[in-house]
Amino acid sequence: MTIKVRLFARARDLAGADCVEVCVDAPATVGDVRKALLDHCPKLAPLGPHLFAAVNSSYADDLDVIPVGSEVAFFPPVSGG
Amino acid sequence: MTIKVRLFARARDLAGADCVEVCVDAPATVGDVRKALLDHCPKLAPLGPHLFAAVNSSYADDLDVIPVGSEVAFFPPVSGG
Amino acid sequence: MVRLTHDEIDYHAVTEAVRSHAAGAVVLFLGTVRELTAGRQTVSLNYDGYGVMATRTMQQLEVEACRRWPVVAVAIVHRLGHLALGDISIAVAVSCPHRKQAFEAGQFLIDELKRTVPIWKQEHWADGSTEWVHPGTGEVVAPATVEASR
Amino acid sequence: MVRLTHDEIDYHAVTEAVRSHAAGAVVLFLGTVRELTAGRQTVSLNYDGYGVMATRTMQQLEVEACRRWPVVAVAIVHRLGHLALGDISIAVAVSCPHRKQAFEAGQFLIDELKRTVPIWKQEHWADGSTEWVHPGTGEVVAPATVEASR
Repeated sequence: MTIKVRLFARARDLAGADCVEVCVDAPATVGDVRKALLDHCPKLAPLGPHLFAAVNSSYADDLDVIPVGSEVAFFPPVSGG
Repeated sequence: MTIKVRLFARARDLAGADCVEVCVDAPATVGDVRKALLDHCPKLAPLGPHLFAAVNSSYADDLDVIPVGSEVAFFPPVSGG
Repeated sequence: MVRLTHDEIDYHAVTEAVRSHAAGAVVLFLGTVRELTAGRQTVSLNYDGYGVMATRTMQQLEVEACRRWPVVAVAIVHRLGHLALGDISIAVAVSCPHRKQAFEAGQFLIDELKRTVPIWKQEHWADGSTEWVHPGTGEVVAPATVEASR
Repeated sequence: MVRLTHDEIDYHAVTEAVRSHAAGAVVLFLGTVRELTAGRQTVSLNYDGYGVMATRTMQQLEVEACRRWPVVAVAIVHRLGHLALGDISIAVAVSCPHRKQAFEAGQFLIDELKRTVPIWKQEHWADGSTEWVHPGTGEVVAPATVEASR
């Protein structure tokens, strides 16, 4: 299945896009999408292990399965405030 | 010598005055003035041991000697803020 | 900057007084007149102060805070006189480079102010009685109005 | 009440939103754009946020603060976009019956917000470079402008 991945901050800058599409076998975990994302955007490699994942606006682990129709995002450590 | 003693809050209410004059032998300590004050205003007795003293706008102990011309004040525990 | 006032406290001005390009954190504390204390209902408060000593003591607290933390600026305004429910009795603002410092300095200033600055609060309870608040004197209820009428 | 905005933060409104007769203490925290960080000079900042998740995460923090302390009200506004020196990036206001609770709840909210809410700061340094701040990534200097020109 195709999953749209939203990117933020330096991850977006490195990828050159705020959203990329990756293909993974269903059912896919967050880890599957992370691997597909890094294959698709090799420039994200320096941030790879530091990227947090969110599924439907909640932090998610690499083992979490992504429900169909979810919004998926990857982003580097936060620095708001 | 005669010393003017400023009173505040419930001490002022009990004494019925915001300032009283007491007579003490010079050189007088804060303790001397406290004793003279309580003799002069028996109604202050319930607050007596709880009254703080200040000489020239600084907290003072009963053993402190009061310089001539000082401003002396007695008041109950504070509750500002 | 420390100040006593009988007017409403403009906490926006108090806060602006400490803002700076050198500070990344501003903490403002407001004390406001609360309606309920241990189940009793307040209708208003009266604050009395020993003006010259209160100002001097607040200035000493400002100096001490600046000695303990990398404070950029401090502003403290305490109101005296009659206050209605919800009114602001005190505003303490402090700015520091970082937030932990600002929280610590702000809490120090209000804690020490309540412990040492010669200002007194008189409760006006809903039952019509009044009572000076003098912690530790053991006079849990000390209705000055009753006293005065004896 | 939590909110993201691209406009200047009206911290007076944020503070008024938490004032109450039930509260004796209000703590307001402001994060402001500081000029110097470890000796480097900032000329401006840019904040990016994952809006829907940031709002949701801030709402969860409000709920958690209300669970841990007797909070009367919480108001949080975070600014996004371009900020000049001295501008307010965040305002957190909390009211409680007593001051210790308000300080603790306020510090919890800003500490957790900085740890978990998906918002990112980009430094615009005086030397013309820009740098996303991503703690722990080991990219001490990550000039996106240089990257983009390769």
